[in-house]
Amino acid sequence: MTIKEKAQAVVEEFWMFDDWMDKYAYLIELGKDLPVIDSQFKTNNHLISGCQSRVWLHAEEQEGQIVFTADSDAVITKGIVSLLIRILSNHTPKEILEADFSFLESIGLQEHLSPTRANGLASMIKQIQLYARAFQLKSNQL
Amino acid sequence: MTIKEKAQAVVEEFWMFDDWMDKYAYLIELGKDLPVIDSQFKTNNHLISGCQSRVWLHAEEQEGQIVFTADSDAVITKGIVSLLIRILSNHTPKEILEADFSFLESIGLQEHLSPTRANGLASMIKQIQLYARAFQLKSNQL
Amino acid sequence: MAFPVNQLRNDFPILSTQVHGKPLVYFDNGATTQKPRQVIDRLVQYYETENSNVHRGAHHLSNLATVSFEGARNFIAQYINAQRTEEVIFTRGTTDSINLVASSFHSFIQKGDEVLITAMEHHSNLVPWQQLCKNKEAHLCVIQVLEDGMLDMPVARKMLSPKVKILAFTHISNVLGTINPVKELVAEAHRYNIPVLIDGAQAIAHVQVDVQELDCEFYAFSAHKAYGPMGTGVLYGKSEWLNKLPPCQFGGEMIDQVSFDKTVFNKLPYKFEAGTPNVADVLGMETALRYLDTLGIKNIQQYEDGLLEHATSSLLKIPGIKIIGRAKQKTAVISFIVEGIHPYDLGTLLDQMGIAVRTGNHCAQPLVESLGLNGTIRVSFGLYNTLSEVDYFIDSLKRAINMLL
Amino acid sequence: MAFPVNQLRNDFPILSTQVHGKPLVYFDNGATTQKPRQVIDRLVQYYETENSNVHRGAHHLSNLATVSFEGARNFIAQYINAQRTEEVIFTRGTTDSINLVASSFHSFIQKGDEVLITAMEHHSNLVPWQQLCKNKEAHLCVIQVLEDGMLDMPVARKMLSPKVKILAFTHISNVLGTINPVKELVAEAHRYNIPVLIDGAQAIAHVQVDVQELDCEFYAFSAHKAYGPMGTGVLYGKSEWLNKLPPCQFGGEMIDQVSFDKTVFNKLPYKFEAGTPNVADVLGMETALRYLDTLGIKNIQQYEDGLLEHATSSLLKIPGIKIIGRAKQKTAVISFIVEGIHPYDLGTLLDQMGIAVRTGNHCAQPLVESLGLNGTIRVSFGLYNTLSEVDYFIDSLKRAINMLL
Ligand SMILES: Cc1ncc(COP(=O)(O)O)c(C=O)c1O
Ligand SMILES: Cc1ncc(COP(=O)(O)O)c(C=O)c1O
Repeated sequence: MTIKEKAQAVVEEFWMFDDWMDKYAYLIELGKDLPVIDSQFKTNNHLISGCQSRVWLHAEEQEGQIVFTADSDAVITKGIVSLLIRILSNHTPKEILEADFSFLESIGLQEHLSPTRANGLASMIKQIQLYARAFQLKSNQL
Repeated sequence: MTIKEKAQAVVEEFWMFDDWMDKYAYLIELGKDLPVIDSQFKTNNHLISGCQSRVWLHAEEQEGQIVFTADSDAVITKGIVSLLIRILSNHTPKEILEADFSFLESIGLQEHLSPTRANGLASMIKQIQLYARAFQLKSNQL
Repeated sequence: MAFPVNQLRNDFPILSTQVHGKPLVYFDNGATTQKPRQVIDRLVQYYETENSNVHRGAHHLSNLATVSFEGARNFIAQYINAQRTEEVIFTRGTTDSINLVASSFHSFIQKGDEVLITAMEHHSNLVPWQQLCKNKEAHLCVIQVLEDGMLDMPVARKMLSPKVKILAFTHISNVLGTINPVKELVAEAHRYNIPVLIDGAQAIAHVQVDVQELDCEFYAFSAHKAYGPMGTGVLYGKSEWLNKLPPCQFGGEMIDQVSFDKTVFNKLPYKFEAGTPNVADVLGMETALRYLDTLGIKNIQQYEDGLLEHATSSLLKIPGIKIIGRAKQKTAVISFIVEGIHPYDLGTLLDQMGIAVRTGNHCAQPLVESLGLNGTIRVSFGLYNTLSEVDYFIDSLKRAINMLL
Repeated sequence: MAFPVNQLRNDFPILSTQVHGKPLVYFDNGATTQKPRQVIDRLVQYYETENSNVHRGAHHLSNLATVSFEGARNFIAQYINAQRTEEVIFTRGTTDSINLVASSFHSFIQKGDEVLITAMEHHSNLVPWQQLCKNKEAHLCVIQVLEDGMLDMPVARKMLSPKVKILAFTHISNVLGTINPVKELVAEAHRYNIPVLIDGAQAIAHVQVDVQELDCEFYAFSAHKAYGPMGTGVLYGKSEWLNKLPPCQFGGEMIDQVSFDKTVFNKLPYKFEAGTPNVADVLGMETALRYLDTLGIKNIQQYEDGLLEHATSSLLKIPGIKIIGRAKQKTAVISFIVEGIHPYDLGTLLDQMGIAVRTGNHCAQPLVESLGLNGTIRVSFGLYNTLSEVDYFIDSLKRAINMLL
C-alpha cells in the first residue's frame, strides 16, 4: 500500500467511532500494541522534545526503506506515534518526504490535541522527515 | 463673627449660584482680589506641596489672633485659599483648631475638585492647623 | 446556614459551558480561577463609564478613575489588614511581586550571605532568589519537606541564623496543599531580625490572610487566583521595609522630580508603581475580594474542606492511587499518581469527560523530582465546586484508569 | 471615502456619557484612549467562555486560551511586521518594556560607556537609562531639541560614536507631537553598530509601525494608548538581541529546567514572560489592533491630521496663545500655553464644560523645564474626535480665557 492508501485506511478506521472516548480507547490499544523499541535506542539522542510525555524514535534502513520503532512513557502518545509509524514505516525516504500529512486533519487529531501534544506531534513529524532526509543524503552519496 | 458664622455665610453665597461655572467665576474673582502675600514670604519654606499649582501661605500673630496671607500661581487655587483665609483669619489658635471643616462639603467643593486639588486643599488645611498649633504652643510657653 | 453553592454557581458564566459535549467540571483552580459576573461587570462598567489615566489629569474621568483606584487600594489594605493603605503595592501578580522584592534586595545581600527558602516553592519563589544568590555569590539554602508534605521544622529552626538575609516561603503549597505554619516561622525568623516574604498565591482565595497577625514583612498574591482578573496582584510590605528598598522599575507616577542628572522618587505606594497602572483589573480585583468577603472566607474554607475530605476518602478507595501530600493542615488541593499510568494520559481522558485537572510538575520541578516523580495529577477546588462534581470526577477517573491499565 | 467617524463613535460606549451635565469631549488620548465595544466584548467573551492559564494544562480551556493567546501574538507580530512571531514579548506596557531592556542591558554597559537619549523623552524612557548609567558609572548623553520641537540632527549625528552602547528615543513626542526621523537615526546609529530602542507609546495608534522598515532593535508600546485594555503592551526585539539579553524576571513559563542549583531558561518569547500572562488583556490588545487595521491606519492618520490642522489654525487666532511644538511632521497632539494664565486653571474650567485635556509637565519634566515652562495644556486627538468637538473646544477655551484674564 502507498502512504496515501494507508493513511486513508486509518482515517476510515477513525471515522467508525462516533465518540472521542472510543477513538482514545483505540489509540490506547494501538499504544499498548506498539512493538517496543530496542532499549539501546531509548537514549536522550532519540528523545523528541516538545511533549509533556517523552517520546523516543529510532529509524533503520532496510533494503532502501525506512523502518521506524518508537516508545513513549504515556500510552496515548504511544498510540499517536504508532499511527504515524504504521503509515510511514517501510517506505523509501523519497516517499516519506513527499507524504501529505493532511490526513491528520481528517482524523481531527490536531484539532483535538492540546497545544503541547500538537507540538509534540509536529516534533515527531519533523523528526521523521529529518531521518528520511538523512537517509536520502546518504544513499545519494553512495 | 465666629468661624462657624463666616463659614455659613460662604456656604450661602455659594448656594446662590446654580451653575458650577458661576461658582468658579466667583472663586476666580475671590482669587484675583486676594491681598497679595508679602514677597519676602514667597519662599520654599512657605510652599505647600500636593498641588499641581503652587501655594504659599504665611501666618502672623496679631493680638492673640492669627492672620493668614497667601498666594498661588493659579487663580482658582488662589480663590480657594482666599475662601479659607477669609473664614479662618483673625481667630485665635484655639478657635482654628476647633473649627469644623464640614462647610467645605456643603459647598460641594471637595467633591467637585480633582483629587490633586482635593489633596492640595487638605494640605492647606493641614498647614493652617499646623500654624495654629505652633502659635498655641508658643503662647502656652509664655 | 449551608453554603449556597448552587446559587453562587449562577454568578460564574463559564460554569454553564460545555467541554467536548460534557458540562465543564473545573478542578484547575490552583492554576487560575473562574470569574464571577460581578468581576466581569466591573471591568465593563469601568471601560464604559470611568476609563482614564489616574492621578495625572485634572479632568472628571481622571478623577473618577483615581478615586476608584485608590478606593480599591484602601479596601484591599483593609481586607488583608495592612496597617497602612500605602503598604499595598499593585503589581502584575505574585511572580512580579516576588521579583520586585528580590531585585530590590540586591543592595542588601553580600557575598557569603544566605537566602533561605523551602523545598516546596513554586519556581516563582525559587528562581528569583537563586539568581540573586548567583549574582551576589550568596548561598541559597533550602528547608526540606518531610514525607507527609510538611516542612521539617526542627531543621528549619537550625537553619535560621544572622547570616540569613531573607526567608521566603509559601503560605500554601500549590502541589501538596500544605498550609505552612507561617506565624511560627515568622516569629522564629524575627529572633534573628530576618525579614520574611510569604508567597500567598495559593492562600488568598482559601484562607484568611491577616498580614499583621502573620507579622511577615512581605506578602505576595495574584488576583487571578482569587476570582479576580488576570494582569494584576499585590505586594504587601511593611512600610519601614518598602521605604528602605530602592525601586527597580522607573517611569510615570513613581517619579517626583526629575532632571537629566537626577531623579527624586515619589513616596509610597507610587514609588514601586512605574508606568500607567492597570486600573481596570485592580478594580476587578477589589470586586473579587469583596465577593469573597461577602461569602465569608471562613465559610468558604469550611465548604472547601468538605470537598477535600470527600475527594480524599473517595480517591483512597481506588486501588493503585497514591496521594502526594498528607499534611494535617491542608487546603483543597490534591496531588496524586496512579501506579503504572502516566499523569498526562489520565489528564487527557478526564478532559474528554469535561473535567479540567492539571498534570505535570506544577512549576515546582525540584519538589516533584525530590519526591521521585515525573509529575502528578492535581485537582484543586474552588468555592463553586460541588460534591456531585467530585463524585462525577471519581467515576470518570475509574473509567479512565480502566481504559489505560 | 469619508472617514466614518459618526458611525464608529457608536462603538465607544463612554463617548455618550456626560461630564458635569455636558457631553464628554475626550481630548486626553495621549494619556490613554477609550475602548470600543469590540475590545470590551472580547474581554467578556474570554472570561465567560475561555478563561484558563495558558500553556500549562492539558485540558480544553487551557488549550483554547493558549491558542487564542498565541494567535494574538501572531497577529500582533504581523501587524508591526516583525520577522518572527517570537520577537513579540508581552509586557505590562511601554514602561515595563523599556525597563526590561534597560535592566537586561546591565551586562552590556561598562564604566565610561555612553547611553544616548533625547531631550524630549517621557520619564519612562529617561529614568531607566539614567539609573542604569548611575549604577554602571556610564554617561547619559542627551540630544537636544530645537525651538520648533525637532531633534537637532546635525548634533545627534556627532554624538554617535563607538562609545554609545544604546540609543533610545521616542517615535513621537507626547508633549510636542513631533514625529522623529526614526529610520534616518537608526541608520546612522547602525553605522557604529549601536542598537536602537524606540518608544512607540504615542505612535502605535496614530501612524504605521513597521519594525522591519524602521530597522530598530527594540520597539515598545502600550495597549491602552491604542484603544486596547490597560495592563498589557509589547516589547518587540530582534531575535538575535532578545536571545543575547538575559531575562530579568524569573518564574513560571520562562523556565525550562530548574533545580536548586541551576536554571535553564525557556526559549523566546517565553524567556521574558515570567508569571501567569495577562491573557484577557492581550486578547483585548489584539482586538484593538484589528480594529485599527480594519479602519486602516493611514485613513486614521489622514483624518487626525485634519483635526490637527483645524485645531491649530483655530488656536492661533486666539490672542495670547502660544503653541509649543511646531515640527513639520506632527501627530494630532497640541501643547499650548496662554499668556498670563496657569494651565491648571484652564484645565479646570474646560473640564467644567465637559472637555478632558491634560495639564502639567506630561511626565516630561526636563523637556518642559528646558522650554522655560512650568506646564502646558495638551489636547491630543483620537480617531473618534470630530471637527465640531474641536469647534466646541475653541469656544469653550475662549470663554475660559475671558473668565480668567
Ligand atoms: C512617549 C511615552 N512613552 C512612554 C509612556 C509610558 O507608557 P505607559 O505608562 O503605558 O507604560 C508614555 C505614556 O504615558 C508616553 O507618552
Ligand atoms: C505557590 C505559587 N506561587 C507563585 C505562583 C505564581 O503566580 P503568578 O503566575 O500569578 O505570578 C503560583 C501560581 O502559579 C503559585 O501556585
